[in-house]
Amino acid sequence: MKRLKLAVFSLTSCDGCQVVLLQAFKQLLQLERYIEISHFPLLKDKNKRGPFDISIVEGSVVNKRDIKKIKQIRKKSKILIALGTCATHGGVQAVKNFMPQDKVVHAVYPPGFIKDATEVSGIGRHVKVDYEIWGCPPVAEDIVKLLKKLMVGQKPKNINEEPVCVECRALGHECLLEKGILCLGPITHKGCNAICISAGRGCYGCRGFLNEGNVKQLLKKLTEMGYSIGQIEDILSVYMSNSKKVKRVIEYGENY
Amino acid sequence: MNPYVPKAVEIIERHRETDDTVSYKIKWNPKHKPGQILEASYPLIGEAPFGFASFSEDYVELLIRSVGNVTNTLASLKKGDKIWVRGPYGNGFPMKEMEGNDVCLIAGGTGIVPVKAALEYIIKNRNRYGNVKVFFGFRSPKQLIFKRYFKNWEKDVELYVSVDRGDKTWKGHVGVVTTMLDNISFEPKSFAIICGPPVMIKFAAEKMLNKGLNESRIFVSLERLMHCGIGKCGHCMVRNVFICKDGPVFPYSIAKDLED
Amino acid sequence: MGRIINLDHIAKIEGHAALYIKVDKGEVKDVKMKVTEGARFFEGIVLDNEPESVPDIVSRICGFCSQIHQITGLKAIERALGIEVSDYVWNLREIIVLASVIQSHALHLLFFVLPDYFGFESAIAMAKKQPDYIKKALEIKMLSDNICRTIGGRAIHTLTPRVGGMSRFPTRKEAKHLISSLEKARETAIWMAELFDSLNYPNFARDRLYLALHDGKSYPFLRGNVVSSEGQSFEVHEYEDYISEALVRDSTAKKAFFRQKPYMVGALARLTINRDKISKEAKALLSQLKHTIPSDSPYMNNVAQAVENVHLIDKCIELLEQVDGREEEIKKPERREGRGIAITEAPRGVLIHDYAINGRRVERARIITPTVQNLHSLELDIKAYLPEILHMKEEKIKLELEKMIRAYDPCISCSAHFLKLVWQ
Amino acid sequence: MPYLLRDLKAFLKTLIKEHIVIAPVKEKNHYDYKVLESEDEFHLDYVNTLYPPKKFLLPYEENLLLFSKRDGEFSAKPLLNKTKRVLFGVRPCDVHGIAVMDRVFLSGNYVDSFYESRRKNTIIIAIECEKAGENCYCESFGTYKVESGYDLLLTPVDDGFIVRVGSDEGKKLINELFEETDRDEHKYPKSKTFKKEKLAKMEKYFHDELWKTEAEKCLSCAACTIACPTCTCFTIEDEVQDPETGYRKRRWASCQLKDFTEVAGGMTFRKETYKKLRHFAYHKLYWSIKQYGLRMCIGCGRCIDTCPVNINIFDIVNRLGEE
Ligand SMILES: Cc1cc2nc3c(=O)[nH]c(=O)nc-3n(C[C@H](O)[C@H](O)[C@H](O)COP(=O)(O)OP(=O)(O)OC[C@H]3O[C@@H](n4cnc5c(N)ncnc54)[C@H](O)[C@@H]3O)c2cc1C
Ligand code: SF4
Ligand code: SF4
Ligand code: SF4
Repeated sequence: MKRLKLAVFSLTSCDGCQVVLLQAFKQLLQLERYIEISHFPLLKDKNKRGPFDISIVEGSVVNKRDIKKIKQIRKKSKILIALGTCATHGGVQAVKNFMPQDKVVHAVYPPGFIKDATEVSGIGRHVKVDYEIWGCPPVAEDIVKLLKKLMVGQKPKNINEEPVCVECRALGHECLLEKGILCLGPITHKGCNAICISAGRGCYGCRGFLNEGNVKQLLKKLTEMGYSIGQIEDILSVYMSNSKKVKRVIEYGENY
Repeated sequence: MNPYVPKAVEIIERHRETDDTVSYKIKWNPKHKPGQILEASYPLIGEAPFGFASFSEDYVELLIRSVGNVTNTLASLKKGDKIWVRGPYGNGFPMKEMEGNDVCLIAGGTGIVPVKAALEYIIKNRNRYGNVKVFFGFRSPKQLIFKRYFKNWEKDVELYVSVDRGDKTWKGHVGVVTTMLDNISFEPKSFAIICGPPVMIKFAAEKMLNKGLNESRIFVSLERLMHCGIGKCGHCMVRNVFICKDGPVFPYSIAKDLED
Repeated sequence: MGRIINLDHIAKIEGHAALYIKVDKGEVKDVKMKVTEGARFFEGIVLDNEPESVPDIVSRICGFCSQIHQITGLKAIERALGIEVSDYVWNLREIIVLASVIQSHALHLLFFVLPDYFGFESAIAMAKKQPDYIKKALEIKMLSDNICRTIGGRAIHTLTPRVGGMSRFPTRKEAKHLISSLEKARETAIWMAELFDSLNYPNFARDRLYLALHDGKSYPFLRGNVVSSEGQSFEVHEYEDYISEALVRDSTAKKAFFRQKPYMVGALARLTINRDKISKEAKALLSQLKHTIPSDSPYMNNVAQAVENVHLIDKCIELLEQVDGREEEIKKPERREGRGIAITEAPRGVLIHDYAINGRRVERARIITPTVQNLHSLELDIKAYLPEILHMKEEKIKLELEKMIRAYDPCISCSAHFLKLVWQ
Repeated sequence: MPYLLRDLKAFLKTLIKEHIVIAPVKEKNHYDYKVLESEDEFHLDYVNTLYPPKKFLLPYEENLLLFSKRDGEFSAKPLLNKTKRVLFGVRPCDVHGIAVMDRVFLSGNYVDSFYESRRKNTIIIAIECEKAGENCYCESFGTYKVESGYDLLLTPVDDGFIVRVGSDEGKKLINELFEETDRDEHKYPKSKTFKKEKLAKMEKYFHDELWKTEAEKCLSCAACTIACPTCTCFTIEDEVQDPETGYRKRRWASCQLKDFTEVAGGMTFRKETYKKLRHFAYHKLYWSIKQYGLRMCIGCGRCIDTCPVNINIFDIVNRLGEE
């Protein structure tokens, strides 16, 4: 079996996804015989330039440099994996898209200091992505599982294209919505094993918006529970501002 | 017997049929009927349902179109490799019931799979059936599947082949498969078997109804996402039927009402 | 003939950074550490948000030290809203923070620093030849992950710390379990400290100012005043009078000054200022080491991190002993406006979060991270050290500079890295 | 001949000593089946659990086959779970639920060996209900009453429990704590009912507008199918350990989720939410009669209890054709 060349790239993010990769370090080392880590600047001095069989990219696109970089990565990668909610959906920093730009930027830098900023997005906006691993942070096992599948030639489907509720219920939790607690589980990709609910709080959507999600009805349910549209918008905007359905909620508020 | 445990069998012949399909002859001889299905898999990759593409006591033929995970890997096997199978499952065509009558076989694209099995059964028992007309439709001359058998079949049955779009080399009929049916008359007592994409099934069945065939004598083979093949996993359930177990063959009288 | 040393990307640190050096006739003219990380505007994106969701957002500033950002944010927001949570809640939060510091130190030391001194290109290469070191680093990492997971719900970007309390409380059984694994890890931590004490560090020292939290009672991470190694001190709410930030051209990070002076924060600063407050075991260990602290060598930050870990393990055990399985309700805010400032110790040093809240909204936010505070001091160290190594081969200079940078454990969040030296 | 059991705790204690005992345990606000560590964890004050015991017979995820390569050839080994377990405190409706699972997995031309193995090694001790829950519909189907499908059946009475033996396995559990009795009491609490005439004529209402209007609320969260004791659909997938070993495994699937009927090119047979909701209702209440000769719905009301937006198929069926 030919050893696959693996690269890890990072655009703009908190690097938490790479910390997760370190959680999987042992398993990655065990795959040494089949997968060679040929580019991983967080860990290595001598990084190859490609081409690569598999590239894992974490981080979102926030400026023109990122766009250029992701296009280059795509060119030299056979399989491109977007790792983490920054890379798949834009991450928390995408909230900025919905705020007056000047206000956001000037809270940190003086006018004119940042020049090449673009809209914040996942990498899928600019290049074709073969696989998405959701989560902020993602789950280490998901990465290892996917790599193992790719290693033997599988073209796996994403099994997490289902709501968090599925895992939450399978674990035997009582639904928080019944207890008056805000939870975005029904419109968020599963795969985290409903850890927020296990940790006693509602899901805040860190694994990104599930396309089938019925935002409209969830919104209705939450307002019936006593949450204001503003409150719901705030929490929706943190991770879901890049999805069309949620965008409409944020833009139109009550008139959605 | 654990129904989920597949059996490894050897590939004894491999043919590339079209750009995205290959056919295999495999060393396996389960007792089966035309129209039945099987589950084929490869360890660590996955499993998918396929039709029996042949009727023989010595081997089984499979046709595999690469569309995704399982089919890509299965289509890349070589002669001598093992493929993992279990089955047969499903009901199959009522070949006995059709005896003594004219039969019309209509297939589009990979729908040829079960039809070929039925055809081989008929040829093997040629004297038990009346006039047999076979209509195959493909998208283009390059998409012809099992072409190498055509000559032989023509000795026993009337074979009509058309393509949706022809090219310089194509001398036969051009147009969707159902257009070939227009100028041909059928004995109203005839049986028909139709396989192909859902739209094609609908049009062909309506045509045959117009030609006076009874809807309970028109048999169609349906496809649904399925995982277990034995009526447990639930994916292929439509109304009260499991396509895998109660089908995949249904008389049109039932199939037409299988609304989700 | 002038030349420019150009480290476009510095590998094995957390973040994207580059280093530009201008040398003229053997004289170092300019040293610039440049952060090339894309801007994420955290102080901007929390504006107009509900204060309650701020801790979860600011946690995403850094994946290596998410816990301290989250809890510092929490503390500042709670101050602004007039919420006082119980000591029990603070103990739990502190356990999370301390565990994350342990992990951050262990990863930094064994994954980034050690390969340099052992002559390996990376931890991956080292893992093949010296699997033991990597195994031990991963052991400590897993332990810390487990603590954060048990108390915080998740290893990074923890979930249970909420404004007003905790959304889930650990059971006594869970705490006991963690204590026993911490007991086992102490030995590894001591081994690590001795290992890092045994390395030969470059012979370089420069007079410097250290800044750390100090409360006179403990080795504080979440409370106390800020104290300098020269004895000045200020209270949390006075920070703006003492610490100022300046922007750096072509860089998305800023530089900080303490009353116009550059300074250093982090493990070395903490140990310099609070060394009499570390645990018994850590004290005993420190007294046996061949290197001494305080020290003017930035490399001693490595040793300080390793010693700190021994103390942190003891401290974690002490705090976990107090976990009795009780649960408390989340407290509701008393008011809906106000300003809240919190200063804490992140793994890499002093961290400041400052928010102004009005009604349901955050009106103003300011965050000063340890790396920003260290950047200036790092540049000065490089400037001072360069003349001593200029005679060396390019490769060697590169490595020496990287060793120095890594000793600071900068956390920048970065991307593609290959080191390029351009001579002019 | 029934028995009288006076000391349930003592009986549980002996059970726990010898078996893995799974019984309803109180969580913060609900009950869930858990492995009992001590008899004191069990309290008889539950109406029913929020989720059924089905996960102990069909786990959320389960390895079916182990593939391993030796001398260049793969072999497939089925992984049968043979752990002996006792399901304790199962309510009569759930005994019926397990009977439905038995029908799905054990009847027909193929027996599901993985389910069979778990089922054969599970002892069921049922306890009749003293009162019905808010959304219990067992009255409609008579599922408050069980005549078979249990190893022991307990009826709570003032001085303990009347115990009936349903199998040889059950007989073996009878010990000195049980005394023979000829008392023949049962507890059959009253609950809500369906409109029988609607149920019988469901076919007629297949195109009723109500399906569409009700489905608008649906979040497609699949809570209903996960909570349903007779929802047993699954998806099979291969997982890789290394290039030489791996598992063929199955995981729960739900007809309320998109990929349930999705095929090549993104075509989904049952895409619209109302069709999915309707499929669920018809499968449980109507089509199953033709399929298995029984109704899959046992009237436990869990799909109603769990639905976060209060979709109630019982109420929908009762209202069919009325608007
Ligand atoms: C009764 C029956 C008989 C069949 N006979 C044949 C045959 O003889 N030859 C042949 O090549 N194919 C046949 N198929 C189709 C074949 O089963 C699918 O192409 C196969 O399951 C795709 O699996 P995959 O893992 O390669 O694709 P995946 O990677 O799973 O998916 C690729 C795409 O194919 C879709 N898909 C998955 N399963 C099916 C399915 N059952 N039908 C249609 N699309 C599907 C997926 O949704 C996806 O869009 C038959 C299907 C059925 C139900
Ligand atoms: S809404 Fe939240 S709490 Fe309710 S089932 Fe879904 S994930 Fe669980
Ligand atoms: S429950 Fe939601 S917010 Fe929590 S980890 Fe899962 S996806 Fe993220
Ligand atoms: S539980 Fe309710 S909302 Fe969820 S899928 Fe079922 S009917 Fe729809």
